[in-house]
Amino acid sequence: MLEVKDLHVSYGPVNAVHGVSLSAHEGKVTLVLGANGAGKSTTLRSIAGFHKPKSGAVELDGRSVFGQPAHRVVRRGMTLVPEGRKIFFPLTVEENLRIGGYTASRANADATMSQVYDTFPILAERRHSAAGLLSGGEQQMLAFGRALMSQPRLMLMDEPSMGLAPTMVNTVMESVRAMVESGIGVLMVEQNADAGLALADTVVVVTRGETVWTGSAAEAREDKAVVHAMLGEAALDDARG
Amino acid sequence: MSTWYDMNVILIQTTLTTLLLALSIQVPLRFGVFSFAGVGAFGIGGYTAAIAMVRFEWSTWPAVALGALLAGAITLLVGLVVQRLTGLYMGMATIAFTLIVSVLAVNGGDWTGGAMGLYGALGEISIPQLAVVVLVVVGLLQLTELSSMGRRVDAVRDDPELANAVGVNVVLYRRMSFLVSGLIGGLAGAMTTLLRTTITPAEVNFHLVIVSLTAIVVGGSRSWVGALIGSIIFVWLPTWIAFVAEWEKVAYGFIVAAAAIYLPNGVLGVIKDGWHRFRTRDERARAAAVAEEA
Amino acid sequence: MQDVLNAATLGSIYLLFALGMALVWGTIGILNFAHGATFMFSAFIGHLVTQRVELPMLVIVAIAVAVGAAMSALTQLLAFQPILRRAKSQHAAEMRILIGGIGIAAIPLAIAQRETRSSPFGFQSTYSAEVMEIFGLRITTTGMIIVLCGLGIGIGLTVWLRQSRRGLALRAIGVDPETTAGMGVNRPALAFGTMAVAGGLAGLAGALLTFQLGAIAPETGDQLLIKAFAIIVLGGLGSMAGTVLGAYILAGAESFVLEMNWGTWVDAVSFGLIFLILLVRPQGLLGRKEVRRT
Amino acid sequence: MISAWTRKSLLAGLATATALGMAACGGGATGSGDGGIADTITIAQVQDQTGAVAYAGVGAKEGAELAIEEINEQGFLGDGVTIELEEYDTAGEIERASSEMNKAMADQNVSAILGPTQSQQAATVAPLVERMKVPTVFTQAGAEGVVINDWTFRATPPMETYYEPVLDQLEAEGAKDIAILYNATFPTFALLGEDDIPAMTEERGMDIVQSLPVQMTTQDFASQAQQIADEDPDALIMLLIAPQSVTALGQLEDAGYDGAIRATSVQAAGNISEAGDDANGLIYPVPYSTAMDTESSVAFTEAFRKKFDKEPNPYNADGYDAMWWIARAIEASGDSSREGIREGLVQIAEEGYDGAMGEVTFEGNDARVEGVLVEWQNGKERLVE
Repeated sequence: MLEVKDLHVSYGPVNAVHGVSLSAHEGKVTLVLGANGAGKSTTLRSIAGFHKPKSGAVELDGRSVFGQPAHRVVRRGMTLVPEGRKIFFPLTVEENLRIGGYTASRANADATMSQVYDTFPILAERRHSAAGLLSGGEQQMLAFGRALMSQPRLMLMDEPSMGLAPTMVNTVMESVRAMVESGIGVLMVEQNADAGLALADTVVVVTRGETVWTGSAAEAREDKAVVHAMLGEAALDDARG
Repeated sequence: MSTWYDMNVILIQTTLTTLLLALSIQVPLRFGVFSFAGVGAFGIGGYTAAIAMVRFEWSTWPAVALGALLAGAITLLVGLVVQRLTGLYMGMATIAFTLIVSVLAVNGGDWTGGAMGLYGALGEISIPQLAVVVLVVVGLLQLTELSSMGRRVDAVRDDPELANAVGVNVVLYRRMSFLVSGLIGGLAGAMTTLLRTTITPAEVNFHLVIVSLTAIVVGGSRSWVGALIGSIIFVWLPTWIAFVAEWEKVAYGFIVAAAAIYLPNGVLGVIKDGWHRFRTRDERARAAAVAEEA
Repeated sequence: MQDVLNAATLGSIYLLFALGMALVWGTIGILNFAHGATFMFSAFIGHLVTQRVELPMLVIVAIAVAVGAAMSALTQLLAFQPILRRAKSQHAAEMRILIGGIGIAAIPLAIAQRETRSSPFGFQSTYSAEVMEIFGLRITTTGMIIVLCGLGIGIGLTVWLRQSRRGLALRAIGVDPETTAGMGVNRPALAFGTMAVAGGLAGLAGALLTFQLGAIAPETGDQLLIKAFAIIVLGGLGSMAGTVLGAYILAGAESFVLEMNWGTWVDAVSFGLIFLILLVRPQGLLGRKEVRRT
Repeated sequence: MISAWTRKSLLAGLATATALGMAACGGGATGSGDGGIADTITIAQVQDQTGAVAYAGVGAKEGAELAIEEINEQGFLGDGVTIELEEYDTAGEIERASSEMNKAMADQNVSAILGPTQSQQAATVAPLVERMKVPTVFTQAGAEGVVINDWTFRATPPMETYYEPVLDQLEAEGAKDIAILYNATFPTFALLGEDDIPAMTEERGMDIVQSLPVQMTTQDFASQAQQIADEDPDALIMLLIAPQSVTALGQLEDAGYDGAIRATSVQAAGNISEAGDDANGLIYPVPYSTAMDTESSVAFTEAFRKKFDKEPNPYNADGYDAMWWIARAIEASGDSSREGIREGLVQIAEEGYDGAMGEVTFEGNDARVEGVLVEWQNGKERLVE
């Protein structure tokens, strides 16, 4: 459903991304791997409309969303769960969810909200307290819940496990699996490769702003290049040496 | 040349005193402190110097020194009291301080001359003397912009936590910025008053905050050079746009708004960009020449 | 009791003026220093129209609201939006928005000063205020309208921000504009609308205050600006209820000072009070604390 | 700068001494030597043309233009001698006033100056005037610290010098209890409200039962109006700037105060017209009013109406009288140099003259008039007998 072809993004004179291609599908997880600074986050943010890409193609269900602002992209059924979660701390948990459902009708939003509460009971418990008081894992649940409120067909996830305790990582990945099983497509950037690979259907490796490898998760577990990309350039040099 | 100098001697004077005032606002801003107490210090310095001359018949320079020191001390005290505040809350508290200074001046009876203010403070300050004072202040500030000191100041402003972590005493730096702001503001007030021979409560007001802030932002907020550029622009602007006559204020509005929109780093930013581009072009040309020779 | 009612009227005047400013500052982060000029110019256009034809109160108010909304929307479109678009972050844009507002404010002020030669102006209206006596208290119909409008709109805005979808979006923008856009909120459009509403409120305040005072001068807006700034900071930025509270506290303090016949100390007492309150509550009376666990 | 000035003033002083000697020898004959009347005499008007108090400067300009037209047409200073007015805008700011003054004074073509109308501006430039030795005639600027040396003159009498009639009239009406509501941050009003009026009431055995100071920034007078209505004095003396007066009058009415109200010349020039019916019956003293019937005043009023097709106000009268004073000074001393004009101004001040403000006399370099009491009634001033 999402097709990204030869994406180029720059920050001023710096070309952060030059030639990323990938795709994502309903009910499937596409995992983007790459070293720090390879341009994964930039790719995700550009697809979601937070940063205007320079050239390339971004198509959702065959229609271009290239360069569209974030608030329009959301209405097309694609939503980003940002790095660091970006919860609205002073707002209550329920208000965070309601802002997530900004594009939906009131009735729809109410229905989705009860689903979210079913999926994440902890959120229902804390619905009236300030979101800033949640623990890291709970905040990640809230970020998922908030993204679900727009009833997306595709979710872009930027480092969902970052900064979480190991036990929490499993819980988070379980909820990702649950969402995927409900038919939502996921495009995920994840440093925790083990956790990511356990979920992924397809793997895309990005090095220095370019897609260098695409394949199934099973192949990725076998292929050395992928491991290198995961571990970073230094490991690659070591392998050569 | 000398006629030009005679005609514009007051403007030159005003440029220098405005620069001092602008610096008194700029210094705390460079330390990440949103304090406008410099304008209050301007009032304190001005009144102190005028009172010393008119009531106690002090001579010019001791009066100026007393004004600057007293203003510095009081501003430091205010700083100690409000240092807990952040952002515009700090801004509001220091503006309140400035307005209170003005009210005290109105109600100061014979000491401050009430609403009419004090007049007859005939200071003996020549332009060269004023220029020397400004040079000394600017020279000292330049030290805080250079290399390691400059980097520490930048850290205190942009990332106080990091600054603390690398051993910069952020709290101390910020307190000192109040002291420096008060000293410079007091100096500006004292010298302005003795040059003009009068000071009135109406001068110490919110408008002065706006004037200095505009000068800094339009000129460039990170360096004294920016404050200088801003002071020159706003003191001389009326002369340059005299041809629009009664529409001067309208033109002023357009110029300030346009500067805010189009010059993100002030005029200084434009100059630096231009210089940078000029230099890199130079270097590229040289590199190309070298390549050709090879 | 009569004093309380007078203070309530004064507080409502401050509130009407401050509400629009508080709305845009507390949500979309724009501290609009052209608010005072918008306020004044809306009333001024009303004045110009009623010089040709005598109009009922409601029509004049409608004209002022429309002018205010248009001016404010234009300011957003031509100045603040471009500044935001060019700035790297909201934080970097803040100071330039402030200066842009100052520049823009100078334009209508200069025009009105030129047209009126700074003499006071009012409306030719078929409306004339009546004095009502309720339980032995005197209040004019205009005063009554102002109190009702001030309280009504103050409470209305508070509730709207808490309850409505757009209100929620605005509060979210106040926390994190970028993430809010990711929730499907069209930020520029919402900001544009919010500025227009704030301008409309400025226009409403301008018309009602002119009815209440009989006439205002071109400079009236500037004087209210600093008070509104103080009120918003006092109440706590981002809290509409805080603004309501702040307006009545400031008016109450001022009325008390006048009742004691310390007329020339008004600013010192009211700003001194603000200073002290900020020391006790650095985030303002009802301001949000940083709510965060980690 | 001081040294430059000192040298300059020294030179100027020498030149003056020579000129004086020559004038003494020549017996003041016109056109003799250095000190004759130039063909074109430039007078600089350094007053607010824009900003918050532009009405005073713009008004004075119109008055001065009328005077110049008369002077030039009459050939008052001799055939072909014309006066020209050069404008400098002080824009309501003190530092602008001193820089514009400096520019005007540095221009050797400028023979005399119409100085700033705002007291604080005027007090700032007054010492400069002496250093540079340029005769400067201020209009308005009614505070102390303005007429302080040989080179400073004032054509508008300070308000306190013609405020007595207000108290006389109140005494005649039998008023005993007086309240004062005054803007204590406006120098003239502070002086009047705190010193002069209390002295005047004491002389007449009246009591000041209330004295309510307000600030320049005070906009709402509900509280004060209430206090005054509660106290219910026989008369209220209201010393407020233009917009404040409009509001205060309305709110006094609303609060139920129905005693007499006396105001100031700030309410002239139509500044009170926005108060509508609430201003009817308001009495205030003015140095000039269209209602005045002195011959010279009537002549000015008619000439002004003819030239500008509108009603003249006291600010117009300021500019007119100031310009005529300068012209008479030049004629008297027969010398259009700076020193010549200064001498002439002193000479004319000793004699006094009849101008727009009626019979003008002087105390030193400072004008005095009887002033008249006028009552505002339905948009017009009429004389109070």
